Order: sequence, then structure tokens, then C-alpha cells
Amino acid sequence: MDKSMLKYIGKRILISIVTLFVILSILFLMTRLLPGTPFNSEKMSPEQMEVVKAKYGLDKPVIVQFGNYLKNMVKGDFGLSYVLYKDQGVADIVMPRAKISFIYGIAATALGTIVGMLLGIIAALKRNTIWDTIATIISVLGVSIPSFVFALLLVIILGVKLPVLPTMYLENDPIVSSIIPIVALSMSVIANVARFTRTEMISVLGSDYMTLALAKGLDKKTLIFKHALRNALIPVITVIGPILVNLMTGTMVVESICNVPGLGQILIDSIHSNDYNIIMACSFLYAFMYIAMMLIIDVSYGLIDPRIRLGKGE
Amino acid sequence: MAEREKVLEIRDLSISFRTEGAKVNAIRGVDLDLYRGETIAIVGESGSGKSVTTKAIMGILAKNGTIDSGTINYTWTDPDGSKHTKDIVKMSEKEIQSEIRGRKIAMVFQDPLTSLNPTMTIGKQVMEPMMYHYGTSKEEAYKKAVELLSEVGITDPEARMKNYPHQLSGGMRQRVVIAIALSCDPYLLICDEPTTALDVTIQAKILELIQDLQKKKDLSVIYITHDLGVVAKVADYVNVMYAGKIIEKGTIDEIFYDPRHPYTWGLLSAMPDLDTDDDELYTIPGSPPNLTKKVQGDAFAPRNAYALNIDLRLEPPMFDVPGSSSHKVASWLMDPRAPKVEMPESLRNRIQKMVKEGVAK
Amino acid sequence: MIDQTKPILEVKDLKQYFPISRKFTVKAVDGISFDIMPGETYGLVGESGSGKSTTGRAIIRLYEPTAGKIIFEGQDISGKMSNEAIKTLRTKMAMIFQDPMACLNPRKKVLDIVAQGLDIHHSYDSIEERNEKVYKMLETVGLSREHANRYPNQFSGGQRQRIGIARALIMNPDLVIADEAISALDVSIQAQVVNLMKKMQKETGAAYLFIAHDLSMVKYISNRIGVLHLGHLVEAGTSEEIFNNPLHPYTKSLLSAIPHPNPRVEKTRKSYTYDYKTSGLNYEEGTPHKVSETHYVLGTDADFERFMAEAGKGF
Amino acid sequence: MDNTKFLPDDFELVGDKQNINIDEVLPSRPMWQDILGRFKENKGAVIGVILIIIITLLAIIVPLVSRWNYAEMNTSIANRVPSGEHWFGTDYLGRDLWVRTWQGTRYSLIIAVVAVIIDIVVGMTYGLVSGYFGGMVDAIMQRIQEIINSIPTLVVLIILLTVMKPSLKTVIIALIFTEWIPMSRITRAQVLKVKEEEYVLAARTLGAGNIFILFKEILPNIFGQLIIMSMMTIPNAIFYEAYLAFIGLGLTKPLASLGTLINDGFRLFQVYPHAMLIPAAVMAILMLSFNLFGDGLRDALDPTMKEG
Amino acid sequence: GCGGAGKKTDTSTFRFASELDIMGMDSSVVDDGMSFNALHAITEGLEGLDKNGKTVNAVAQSYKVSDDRKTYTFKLRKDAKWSNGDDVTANDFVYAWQRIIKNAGNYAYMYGSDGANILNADALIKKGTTATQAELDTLGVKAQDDKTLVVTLAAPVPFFLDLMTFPCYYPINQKFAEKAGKDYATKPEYLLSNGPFVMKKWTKGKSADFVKNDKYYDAKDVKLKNLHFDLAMKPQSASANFDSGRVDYATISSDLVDKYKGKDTYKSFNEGYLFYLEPNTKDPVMANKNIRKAISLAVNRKQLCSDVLKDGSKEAKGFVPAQLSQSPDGKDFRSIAGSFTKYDEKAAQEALNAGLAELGKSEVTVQLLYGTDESPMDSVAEYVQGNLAKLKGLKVEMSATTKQDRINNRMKNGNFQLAVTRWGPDYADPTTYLNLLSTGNSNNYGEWSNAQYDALMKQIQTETDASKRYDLMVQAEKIGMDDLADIPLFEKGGSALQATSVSGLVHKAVGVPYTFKFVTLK
Ligand SMILES: Nc1ncnc2c1ncn2[C@@H]1O[C@H](COP(=O)(O)OP(=O)(O)OP(=O)(O)O)[C@@H](O)[C@H]1O
Ligand SMILES: Nc1ncnc2c1ncn2[C@@H]1O[C@H](COP(=O)(O)OP(=O)(O)OP(=O)(O)O)[C@@H](O)[C@H]1O
Ligand SMILES: [Mg+2]
Ligand SMILES: [Mg+2]
Repeated sequence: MDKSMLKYIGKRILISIVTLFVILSILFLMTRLLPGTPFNSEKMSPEQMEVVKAKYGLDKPVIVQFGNYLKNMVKGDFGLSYVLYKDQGVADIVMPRAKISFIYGIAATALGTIVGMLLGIIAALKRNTIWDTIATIISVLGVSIPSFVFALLLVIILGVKLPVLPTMYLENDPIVSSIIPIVALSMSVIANVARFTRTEMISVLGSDYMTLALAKGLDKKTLIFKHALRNALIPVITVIGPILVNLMTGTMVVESICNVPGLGQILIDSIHSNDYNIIMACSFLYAFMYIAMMLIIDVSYGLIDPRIRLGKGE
Repeated sequence: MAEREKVLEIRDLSISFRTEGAKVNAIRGVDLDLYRGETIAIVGESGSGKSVTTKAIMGILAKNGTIDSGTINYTWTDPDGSKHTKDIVKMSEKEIQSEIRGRKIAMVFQDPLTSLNPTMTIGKQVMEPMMYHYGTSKEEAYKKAVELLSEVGITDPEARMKNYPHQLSGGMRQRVVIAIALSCDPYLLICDEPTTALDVTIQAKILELIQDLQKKKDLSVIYITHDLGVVAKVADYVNVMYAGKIIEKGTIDEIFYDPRHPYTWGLLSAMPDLDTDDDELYTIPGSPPNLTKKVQGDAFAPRNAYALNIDLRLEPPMFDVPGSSSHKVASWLMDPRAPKVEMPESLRNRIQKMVKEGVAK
Repeated sequence: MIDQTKPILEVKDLKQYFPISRKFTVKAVDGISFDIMPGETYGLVGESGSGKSTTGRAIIRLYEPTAGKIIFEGQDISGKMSNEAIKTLRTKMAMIFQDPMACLNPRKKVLDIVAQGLDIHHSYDSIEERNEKVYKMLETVGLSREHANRYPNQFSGGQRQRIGIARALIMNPDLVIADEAISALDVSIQAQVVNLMKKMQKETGAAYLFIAHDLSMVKYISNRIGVLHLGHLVEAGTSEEIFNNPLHPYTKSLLSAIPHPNPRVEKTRKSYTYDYKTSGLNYEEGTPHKVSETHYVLGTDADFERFMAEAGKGF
Repeated sequence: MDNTKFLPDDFELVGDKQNINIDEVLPSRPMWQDILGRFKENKGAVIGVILIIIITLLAIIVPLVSRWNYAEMNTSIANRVPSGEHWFGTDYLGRDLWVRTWQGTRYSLIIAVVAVIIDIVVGMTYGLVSGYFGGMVDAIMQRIQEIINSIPTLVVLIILLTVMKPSLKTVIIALIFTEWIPMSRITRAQVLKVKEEEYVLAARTLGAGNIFILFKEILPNIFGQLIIMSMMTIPNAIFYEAYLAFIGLGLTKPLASLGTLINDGFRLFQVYPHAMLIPAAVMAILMLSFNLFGDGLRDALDPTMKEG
Repeated sequence: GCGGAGKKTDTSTFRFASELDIMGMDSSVVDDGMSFNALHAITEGLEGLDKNGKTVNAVAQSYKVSDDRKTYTFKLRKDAKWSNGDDVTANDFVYAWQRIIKNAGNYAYMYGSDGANILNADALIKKGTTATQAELDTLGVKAQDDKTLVVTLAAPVPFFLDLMTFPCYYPINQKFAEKAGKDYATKPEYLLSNGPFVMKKWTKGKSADFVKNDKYYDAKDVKLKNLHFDLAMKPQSASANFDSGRVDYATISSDLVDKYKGKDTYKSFNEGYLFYLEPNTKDPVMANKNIRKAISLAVNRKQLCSDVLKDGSKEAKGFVPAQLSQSPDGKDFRSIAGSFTKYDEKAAQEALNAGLAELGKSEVTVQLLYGTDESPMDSVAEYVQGNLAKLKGLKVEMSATTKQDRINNRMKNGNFQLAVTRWGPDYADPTTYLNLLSTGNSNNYGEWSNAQYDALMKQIQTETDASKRYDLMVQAEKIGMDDLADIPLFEKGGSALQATSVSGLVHKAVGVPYTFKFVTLK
């Protein structure tokens, strides 16, 4: 079992590496298809432009450029920023931001999952009552109101009107200053997870093993938290992965409202300015996260649900 | 016969369910008695209300169900010898949960494949009730769980404790469910079709296991099944249920060798024994009544080849079968004014043969 | 027309393996042979997991058999098949399933469920003709035309199973595989369904492969019976031979497990336990030994002698 | 019992007077009546439909009959709060928000419908194929999806921008790029569940081809669930359109959609909150109705639903 | 943290919020405003700015100009020191100036004929990274001795001294930079300061901290002890942070102006950008002067500024913004050149009719191109469209896109009709705008061409008499404006919130935007 698990993980990692490579190649090509070049200063003469291109090796054929890029990447060198942070190493620029974005994404997902599951459980237990309706409304609002609106509301209310929380990211107090953006980001997670949990919970509650557990004479709390939750959690896990990654890519506006130095803004800026290496690095990190997330989910799926033996089938 | 000690007495139990639009009168006045150490069987077609009755005893009716009337009196003896009787219908949910379920009454469900929590080890699931109800320490619970598992015939119980349900075969799972049921030393065990999902060889083993355990622990058992072969093997008393009512009850011999209700005749005839080679098996025609509608007269009348005019009008009361204190039948055919109706020829022959076989044994 | 003297189905040394991982393979069916004559009912019994369903499914080609031959109406259907062959197979062979609820699509009307075969093979000229066929079929299985426009969940278990039968029989198959067709039903309904199946057999002359673990029903309905254990056909013979003169210890244990609806006998009777591991038998080495023209038992020569010696001794 | 009145023929056999071989069955209703009946019993669903109808009517009628035009600007009355004159107030160019909101709702409704169609046509098909065929096909399709999901949409959109003109068609094309992914994942998961059902096997024994099984056996059984999911993706699509508009691929100004109204209003939110709150409220109500409607529809379509 | 909110308690720190980030601290590379601000806070060039933003000597103690106005000899201050104690030498300038050319920095063009026009710069710029040291040494900048720097120009540049305040002309300590190598200027520890402040901490994309530089020659004039930048802070966030007392100064977008207008914390200033409509004269419709005229007349610039932008933007009267440059006799260029814009709906309709008649059409459709990521361009475009929609016979289609696509794809390739665009001055001289209309200028996307104009521009380049030159520039602008080569819209204003305790912050529209040296806090 353990061995087959390891083998399975190994195989998945190999596939992931191939997938990542394909993503990188496509991205590399696509960045070159973006209109213009990284050097758009309207004030540069065409000759000067050629000089600059040569400086970064962008005058070479794309395939050669890609080869060089891969070579450097394997060494951990993501190249230099061409436009935004001119001539500075991309890794130094992107990594600290990635760290914050990832932490926020994970924290918001965790928070959203916990609250969402609670809501979903309440809705399932109090099915067709006012509680259920309230939970439904909350989850619909969660998906239909964008997270940046929540972020701004929280900033205005908690940060300005009754100043209890900082209105921006503070390096010396990262935890307190992260509350607002994380809460805002978690809203859509809450919504999605609540809905999903409700459906799952209803089917779990109706299952035979819950009846048996009930017949054992366990109280409600034990029933729900010891018996039902884990089983309801399994399908919920599958939705969390993509949510998490969406969160990390969709944080741009919330990041800017809460003044968080994350990946969102720099990715947009780099795309707008054709800063190839930053685009590549950010996208690579996202792709990496996404694929890693999928892998982790598949594996944890097997851990949480003993019925699923990995290595079987595939 | 020694003094029989009554542990359960159900009187006039009526249960209905609210469903979309209609109200289902699933149980319509059930009386049931169970004595210590004895086994009763409830038999009847699918949908006749067997499960609902037993779920009511456990207080685990579905949310949309209500007990409209009746009492479920449960009697138990404390270690100090004092006797107590309580009406489960009147008990609060909390009380039932902490007093009755699992502790005094335990249940084994039909489908062993789905009645174990797939994400919990066997060991945990067996240990849980003891630890929960009696605060047994983990070590002690573990010891007892291993004991229980070996008692229900699981080989290498220590290793199995760590297994998840899906790693066990159907028969083993049902044994685990039985072990769980027995973990808190209940007085009363309810088995709701415990072997329907299992194949014959395993069924036989499980039935024998329950019989052994019952003897060893002096359990009272309620058996729910539609398999008369199973009933024949395990039951002391039989209650035949139809459309939410018990329509015939008696000792096992009375029901098998002297059935009186046409429905019981049908049930007995429908099952081929190993010698049946009629061209066609006997069947009960038609299908059970729709319980969302008010039943007029005898619910079985529309399917009854021996229906009397009064059956269409009035519900028959429980008639005592003359010469027996235990045999009762709810059929107007028992009324002295009714024409004398005999059971079908083929059934009579079969019963005669069975009696002979029984004697030969 | 079907030659009444030749088997409609011949299964020769059928093997069906399922690879679980590179190292481990489930040998669900491991070399079984039997044949079914036209209009005959062949019962297949055995404990859960013995390979009964797998055999049925391999025959109807839901699986690609690992090895062996399946000859249906003179045609080898075990290897790659032409479209034509598949089509005849699909129309001439039909299947009835165990769980009457699970095997009916809950979102389809009975009319469309029963007409499925007709729809797939376009075996009608007009919708009226199609519907008429369905109505007739429904009536044959004891349902009425009014039922055609309902959904499966509006029926009782027995009625559902009749719908399943109607679906299987509407194409006039020559062979029907009934995989535990009655196991999920309660007694009185089992009888209804069995009666119906017998009636239909009389009318259409179809042969049945009747898979079940309820031996009393199997005995009642089958002409011949095969006993499967762990993917091997351990004993085969006519119903009488199997029930009156079981030779293989597994068959004996299976028979001993059947509960008799006779309390005086049943109360004291104990089933007989058979454990392959401790039995000293090895199915792989055994070959079918002929007891009579129709009765075979699996075993080595030595096993066979022992079986014969123990014959009739009961348990 | 003593006071029971007995009739003279009470104790005679009924005999052949009743035909005991007729099965009693549940009363039947035509399918649509059934669905409608179940739907109507669902209070939430009915409210949802009524709201959708009201919103749709407003979206169609208001821009036609209002005395304001959605594009007519008058900066001297910019950023007015709601009043008798301008029921929803005015925006930063002094345009009437009552008209603009309903005009925007119009487009957002179109986008919603388009998104649902894309979900169904692209996402569902992809998920169906991937889940149903499994094995290598599934593995490859999943990888492709991973790749698409991993490439920042903005990069794709900007490349698209160089070859496409902004229009509804472009929005649809852009939606096709990404909108379907969540749907395909859910469809796939559902297919994996359903494809092992016995009735699918039954269809196969009758010779059903893959297409028949996919569309006649599997799809009807997962459709309800998919509708719900599809409803959940509508807001994404609506905001995505706003994002496209911002990049230059969506509706061109002065046309608006609810998404762009919310985005525009958001900029002024601290000063003139009404400009965002009103379209956001319409959006939320719309979403709530869609969800209620979807829930109701799923339950109504499901003939197996028992409990309410 | 104690809730984090609350009022300012620290009176020694000036907290400055910026929407932009510091993109780099290497003066030979950077080209953006916020980096300029930061560099200017720690570095002094030859020339600097006084309290009023006027150019004054800084590292240069004095200078001498040759008669042909082509050679400048700077004497450097003796007490100008780097924060590591090294003297600021003439070689530091030579090294820095050569470095920007060798690095092919974005601002290298400022050395060529589009800027200071330093001898041989044009040729060297084209060589860029491939230029050898020997070639670089031909650049017109020499260290005569440690404290004497000689700069030779290819032609006289009237605004040469102003240019010397620009970061691209700042000195770099060669020894230090070479030792740091690739790391130079990437972290505070790899930076030297010769200005009022020293960089202490720098979190990219987030914040930067400076403290007063005690080694600065003019340290006595610096009252501010600590300077803190909050970087990349969006106006929405900046305003919230200003409200909660976390920042002392923040620029805000026009969306927020109504919230603060009238309060004493509200400030507005001239950003220096000119926003204008650029017609593509190669397009058959836009080639028609009457149509261009109609468009110009139809835009209500005043209302645009007061009702839509609200941030202190002013209606543009011509192609050269007001307050950019003054004539030798101290008059603003605009006041000399007069006004070329007007709002007159009726005249606009007449012009349009005339234009349509010339084209022989009853209606024309014009695509208005703008970038959505260039706020407030989208509001402007929308407003202009609303204005033009009032003209009968003119249909305006909106063509939104990104800035990249707008400039590099659409405008550069002539794939547009009418575009909203903007130009920021590189230096305080009208030619920074007027050059745009020269035939063959790489930024003349509309390809407007006029021989007379070109001749004038050539003349301006070589004219040494300042007032004559000024006159020529006025003439040139008139030619362009009369032909509606471009349709000026407004001069962008900026709005900011400034805590009442703050004074002495210098803002300039050209060159380095902010000077922090004179900031004092109450
Ligand atoms: N939660 C419920 N809601 C509505 N009706 C219910 C509910 N539970 C049971 N019923 C109805 O009550 C009746 C009796 O059901 P019950 O489960 O007791 O039958 P049973 O005799 O156990 O049948 P089976 O042999 O199929 O288990 C049936 O008609 C059933 O439909
Ligand atoms: N698709 C499959 N993949 C792997 N193993 C399978 C597959 N189908 C069946 N098996 C295995 O093959 C063996 C025989 O299964 P089969 O379903 O034929 O038994 P059965 O006799 O029909 O049992 P039951 O009475 O439980 O239906 C079992 O061990 C089963 O787990
Ligand atoms: Mg039941
Ligand atoms: Mg099977």
C-alpha cells in the first residue's frame, strides 16, 4: 500500500513535470506573441531598441531563447526583469510576493473552508428551515458580490470608521494586518464550500452508517463531528484545490485595496508591460502551485478516504 | 415453562410520515410483546412497516415521521435487582440517546456494506460505544473489542482492529456490526434483515452466530426478515405484518404448521422448498395497498381470494385461535359466522410433509 | 432457425482476469466450461465473489475474455467481433439485473426503458409500431399500458423487475442471462417473477442462464446447475443430481446452508463449513470428472475417488 | 366490537366479484405536470422565477420607455443620489442609473445565458467525454485542462485583443476559453459516479453505443446537478465580462453591463456608494433568483425525489 | 499591534504614500517618477532644486560656460561626500554618464540630441552595450581633476542646467559600484548616498525607509529625520490610510476628489502631462481638416476638467502646456502663443458639415482608441465620445485596449483613426512637445507632416539666440495647431492629501516630481 502510494506519487510528479514543461513552452511562445516588445519607451530610437534587445539576448531565435531560459531556470535563475524592475533578478522580486500570495490563498481557503463547512452543516441539519435559507442567501451573496467589495467595506468599517484593524499591510504586524484581506478573500470560498458541504452532508446524514452510529446512542455532536464530517469532507476537498488557485490568481484587486504586496498586481503589470521573465516566473509559480495542489488533493484524498487506494487503475 | 419476564410491550403503536402532499400511515396500531431471552420474528412483504416499528423502538424515526399514538414500554432490571419500566414514546430524545440506544437496545442493520463508517477503523467503531456510554478507558475498550471480535468469529482480531470496512468481506463486516451491537451489553438486540445482503453460506454462519450469542448472553432478539427459512431457524414467536398491522402472531409452530390468515398462507406457499416442482409457484396476487390512502376494511381484502364482504367494510379485530393462548389472527374468517375456509391444498400437503420431516428428525 | 440439438451457448475454458496492479491480478473466472441447450435453464450458483456475475458479463461481452472460447449459436464471440456479430449478439442475448431499482434509469419513462433495445437497433418502422410493441410486452409481463408513461420509482420492486424483464425480452433473445434477478425481492414477489420468467420461456423458447445464490429457487427453475467456487466450476449436473447426490464438498456446504422453512428441522440443523484452504483441494490441478452423462465434478483423480466414497454420506 | 353492526351478507365470500389480479399503482400524471407540480410546490423556486421574470421585463422595457437615454450625459448633475427624477441616481458623467442599470442587466442576462450555454456545450461535453472514456483519454484531457488553467487568462486575452474587435462575439470567445473549466470538472466527477450504475450496464448489454449511453443514460441523471453548478458560475461570467470590457474585449462604452457598472461604481464607492450598491443589489437579487430557480428545477426534474 | 489604527504619534517621520513602486535605485537604469523621488532623496547631481523648485547649484560649487555655449566647466564642492566618507569626484560623474550609455538605460536618449546633446552621445547610444571603453571615453564628459568636470555639447542646449537635476546625470561612486557588481543598488547596503537622506530599508513593492544623512554637505538645512514611503498603494487604499492617520501625504484619483475637496488637507498640482487626441492623418476621414476641427470644437474641455476629472486638470489651449517654460523675458509660453482651443457646438457642426461635404458623405464613423490601463483615459474617452455624439453625421466607436497594444501595436502601425494619448515633458522646454510633430519623429504616429514646420524645427535646433528661438517655437506651434495636427484636451492636474502638519514638500511637473529635503513637520 505504502509502496504503491509512493510509486503513484512518483509517477504523478513525473507527469506534472512534463505538464509544467508544456506550460512553460506554451507560455514562452505566448509572451512573444504579446503586442510590442518589452522595450516600449516611446522615447527610444529604433537603433537603441536593437541595442537593448541584443543586451538581453532577445535578438536570437525564440527556440534558442527558450533553451537558455530553461537552462537558467534549472539553475534557479529566472532571469532579469526587463521593464518593471529593470535589470533586477526576477526571483528576488517575485518570491517574497509569491510567499505572501500563497499564504493569503491558503489562509483564506482554510478560513473559508471551516466557516463554509459550518454553514453547510447547519444548513444540512436544519434543512428547510430559516437557517437553511440564511445559509443559502449567504452563499449566494458570497459568489455574487466580488471579494474586492467586501475588502473595501471591511477597510472602511473596521479600518477607518471604527479603527480596530490596520488599513494596510504592515510588515511588522503581518498577522493583524492580514485579517481584512483574508476575510474578504474567504467569502467566495465560504459560499462554495457551504453549498457543497450542505449537499454532501445531506447525503451522508441519510446514509446507513449514520443510522448505525445513531443507533449506537451517540449524541449529535459526536455524530456530526466524528462520523459525518470526515465523510462529507472527502468530496469537499476536491473543490478546494481549484478554489485555492483561483484565489491566488484572483487576488489582484483585494491586494491593491488592502495594499498587500502580492503576486496579483505584478503579474498584471508584467503582462501589460511585456516583462517576459516576470510573466514567466509568476505563471510558472501559479502553474506549479496548481499542479502541486492537485497532486496534494489526490494524495490526501487517499489518506482521508481509506477506500481509495492510489496506484489502482491509472 | 419458567416465569417469562417481559422486556418490551408495544401497544397500539401508530406512526405516520409526512411526505410531499400526502401522509403515509405506515404503522396502524401494532401490538407486540417480547420476553427475556426469547426471539420474535416479524415477517412481511417489503413496505409492510417492519423497519419503522423497530426504528420507533430505538427512537430513530426519520425526521418526517411522528408517533401518532401508542406506547412502547421497556422493562429492565438494574444490577441491584430492581425493575423499571419506561415508555420510550414519552422519553426525551436526550434520554433515549443516552439510556436506550446502544446501551439497552442495539441494532443490526440489513446492509453490512453500507452500515459501517467507511473512514473509521473497525477497532474504533467497536470501541466507540463503550467508551462513550461507560467511559471505559481506551486500553480496556481495546481489550474488550478484541474479545468481542473473536467472539463473533473474526480470526486474528488484533490485526482486524486496524482495518477499514472496505478491507473486510461482507460476512466479516456483518460480524463487526454485530460486535458493535453487543459492545454495551444490551438486553435487546434488533436485527433488521441482518442477512438479506449476504449469500447463503455466510447467512447460515451469521444466523448461527446470533443464536449462540443469544444463548450465551440471554438476549432478547427481534428479527426482521421476509425469509421464512430464516424465521424457521431462529424464531420462537412469529408476527406476520401486513400494511402496517400485525395480522397473525403465534409461536413458530403455530405459524408454520397451523397458519390461519390467508396472507400467511400466501407467504408460506410462495417459497418453494427443495421439493417443489409445480408448474407455477403460488403467488399473492396484486400489490400492497397505498398507505397514503385511508384503508377501508381489511387492507388485505383486495388481494385476498377468500375475502368476505365484511372485509371490504370493516377492519377485522384480533381473534384468538381457539386452544392457544399465543396464536392470534386478524381476519374475519376467524369469526364463527364466517364460512369455513381451508388453506390451499398444496400448502396443506407441504405442511404435512414438514411435520413428518420434523418428527423424523 | 435454431438447431434444437446443438447447444446455443458453449463456454470453453473461459478465463476472465482483472489486473489490479502490475503484480496482482484477480482471477475472477479461471477456466470454466459448460454449455446451454436451446430453451434450457442453466443455473449458476456459488457464494459471493465466486465469479458468477463475471461469467455472465463475459458471456454477454461486457468484458473482453482473457482466454477461452464462447460460442454462441455457432459463432465464436470471444475474440474481436465484427459489427454484424456484435449486433446479433446484442439482439439475441439479453440480461436481467439484480437490483431492480439500480438497473432502471430513474430519469426515463418505462416506455423508453423497455423500448431501449428497439431504439438502439432501430427495429421498427414507426413510433406507433414501437410503442405498440412495448405495450404488448408490458402486458405480457403483467403490467398495463397505462404504466408506460411512469417513472421506475413509481413502481414496487416486483413491478420494476418485470420492467427489467420486459426490456430484456422485447428483442426476442435466444439466451437470457439473469444475474440474481430475484435476490433483491421478497418472497412473494420472487415467486411472481419466477413464474413470469418460466411463462416467458415457454412462450419464446429462450434459454436462461440463471445466476443466483438462493438454491431453492435455482433448483425449482433450472434444468441443470453449475456450482462455481473461486472462479472454478467445481460441480455441474442436472438439478436432481446436484441436490440429491452432491459430490463436491463445496456443493455440500452450499446445500447445507439453505434455510428450510420448516422450524422443527431448521432449529437444530447446523450448516456444514467448507474452507478451501484447509480442504486439501487444489482447483488448479483438478479436471472435470464424469459421474454420469450430465454430472461432472472437479478434482484430481484422488479427490474424485474420495468424493465418490463420501457420496450420499451427507455432511 | 359489540356495537358493530353486521350486514346479512357480511360473512359471504366476495369470490369472483373482485378481480384480484389487477395491480394497484400510484396515480399517474403526465411528466410535465409532475415537474411543474413539484416545481410549484417549491416556494423558493417560484419566488426565483417571479423575480427573474420581473428583472427580465425591467431590463427589456425600462430602456425603451424611460425618458433618459443610457448614453446621454450631463455632467452638471453627475453623481446624484437616487431621487424622484433619477430613481437610481446618476453616475459620474451624469447619466441616469435607472436606465443604465436595466440596460446593463440586459447584457448581463445575455452573458448569463451565454455562459450557461457554454458551460453546457463545452464544459459538460468535455467533462462527459473525459469522465466517460477514462483511461488515457481522461489523463490527456485532464492535463490539457491543467495547462489551460495554468496559463494566465490575461495573456491569452491580450493576444486575443490584437486579433479581435470588442463585441459580444469576442466576449463569447473569451468566455469559451475559461468559463467551461469548473463545469467540466464537476461533470467529470458526476460521470465517474454514474457510469458504474447498473442501468448503464443494462444499456450496454442491449448494444447501446457510447453516444447513446452518454446522452440518454448518463446525462439525464446528472443534469440537475449540473444546472445548479452552472448557476453558480453565472456571477463569474458576469464579472468576467466586466474584466473583458476593461481590457477592451467586452462591451464598448458607453454600453454597460452590471459588471462594468459595479466596477465603475466601485471607484466612487467611498464618495457615492449608490453607484455601486444599486447594480450590486440587482446582481445579488438576480443571482439569488437564479440559484433558487436552479435548485427548484433540479428537484423538479428529479422524479426520484421523495422528501421535500 | 494595538489595533493598528489611531493618530500619528511619531513627529519625526514623514510618511509618503505613492501609487507607484520604486522600480530601481540605479540612476543609470531607472526611468520612472517614484524611483526618481527616491534617488533624489539620497543623491545630489551637479544641480539641485531650491525650496521653490528652481534649479540651483548642488554638487557643483560653480560653473563656467564657454561662449559658444557648448562647453560647461563645473567646479565641485569640496565638502561633497558619499555616505561612506569618500569624496564626490568628477570621475564619479564621468563613470555614471558612461555607465548609462553602456547599460543602454532607458534615459540614455537624454544624452543625445533629444536631450542634453552631449558630444558623441548619439553615436554611442547606438552602440550601447557593445561600446568599448575607448569609445565611451569619446563622450563629451571629462574629469579635469578630482573636483573639475568638463562637459562638451554637440550643440548649445538652453535648458542644459535644468537637465543636470535629472537622476540620469547623478554621480555614481565607481569603486563602490564595481565592488557591489550585479548587486549594486538592489538593496540599501549596496547604495551610497551623497544627498539629504540615506536609504535604510527597502521592501520592494511595499515600502522604503530613509533617515537623515549627517554627511550631507547641507545637512543643517534638512529638518526631517525620517522619511517613509508606502509604495504601490492604490488611491482607494491611500485615502483610507490617510483617513486612519497612517500616512501624511498621498496622491488620490479624481474619483475621490469630491470626498476631500474644500478641506485644508486637499492639494492639487500640475502633473505636467498633456492629454490630447491624435488623429491619424493617413486615414481618409481624419485627413480632413474640417472634421478634425469639428472634433476639437465639440469637446467641452472646461466641463471635462471641472465635472469629470476634478483633480485640478486644466483645459489645454495649445500643444505646449502652460507653466512648462518661460521665455527669456520671463513670460509663459502659453501667454505668448495664445489659445487654439474653443468649445462651440454650433461651429463644430458647421465644420463637420463642411468636412462631410468635402468627403461626399452624409455620415462618417470614427474609432476612438484609448488604453484602459491608463487612468483617467477611459473616463476621458467616454466623455469625449459623449460630446462628439451630439454632432449629427459623426459616429464614434470606442476602441478600448491596453496601453501596450495602443502604442506598440495600433499607433505604431498606423492602425487607428483617432487616439486618446498623452505626453509627459522630458525637460522644461517647448521642444519636448514640438519635436513630436516633426516629420519622421518616431512618436509622430499620426504622421502629420508639414515642410514649413520641419524647417522651423531645424532652425530652432541651431538657433543660439534665446528670444529668437522662442519666437520660432511659437510660430511652429501655431502651424501645428492651425492645422489641428493634434487636438489638445487638457493639462493633467494631480490631487493629493497632505496632513496639515506637513510643509516644505516641493513638487515639480518636469524631472524629479518630489523633493523631500525641505519637508518639515509640526
Ligand atoms: N421517512 C419516510 N418517509 C415516508 N415514508 C416512509 C418513511 N420511512 C418509511 N416509510 C414508509 O413506511 C412504510 C413502511 O416502511 P418500512 O421501511 O418499515 O418497510 P419494511 O417492512 O421494513 O420493508 P423492507 O422489507 O423493504 O425493509 C413504507 O410504505 C415506506 O414507504
Ligand atoms: N471489474 C473488476 N475489476 C476487478 N475485480 C473484479 C471486477 N469484477 C469482479 N471482480 C472480482 O472478481 C471476483 C468475482 O466477482 P463476481 O462479481 O463475478 O462475483 P459474484 O459471484 O457475482 O458475486 P456476488 O454474488 O457478490 O454477485 C470478485 O473477487 C470481484 O471482486
Ligand atoms: Mg426494512
Ligand atoms: Mg454478482
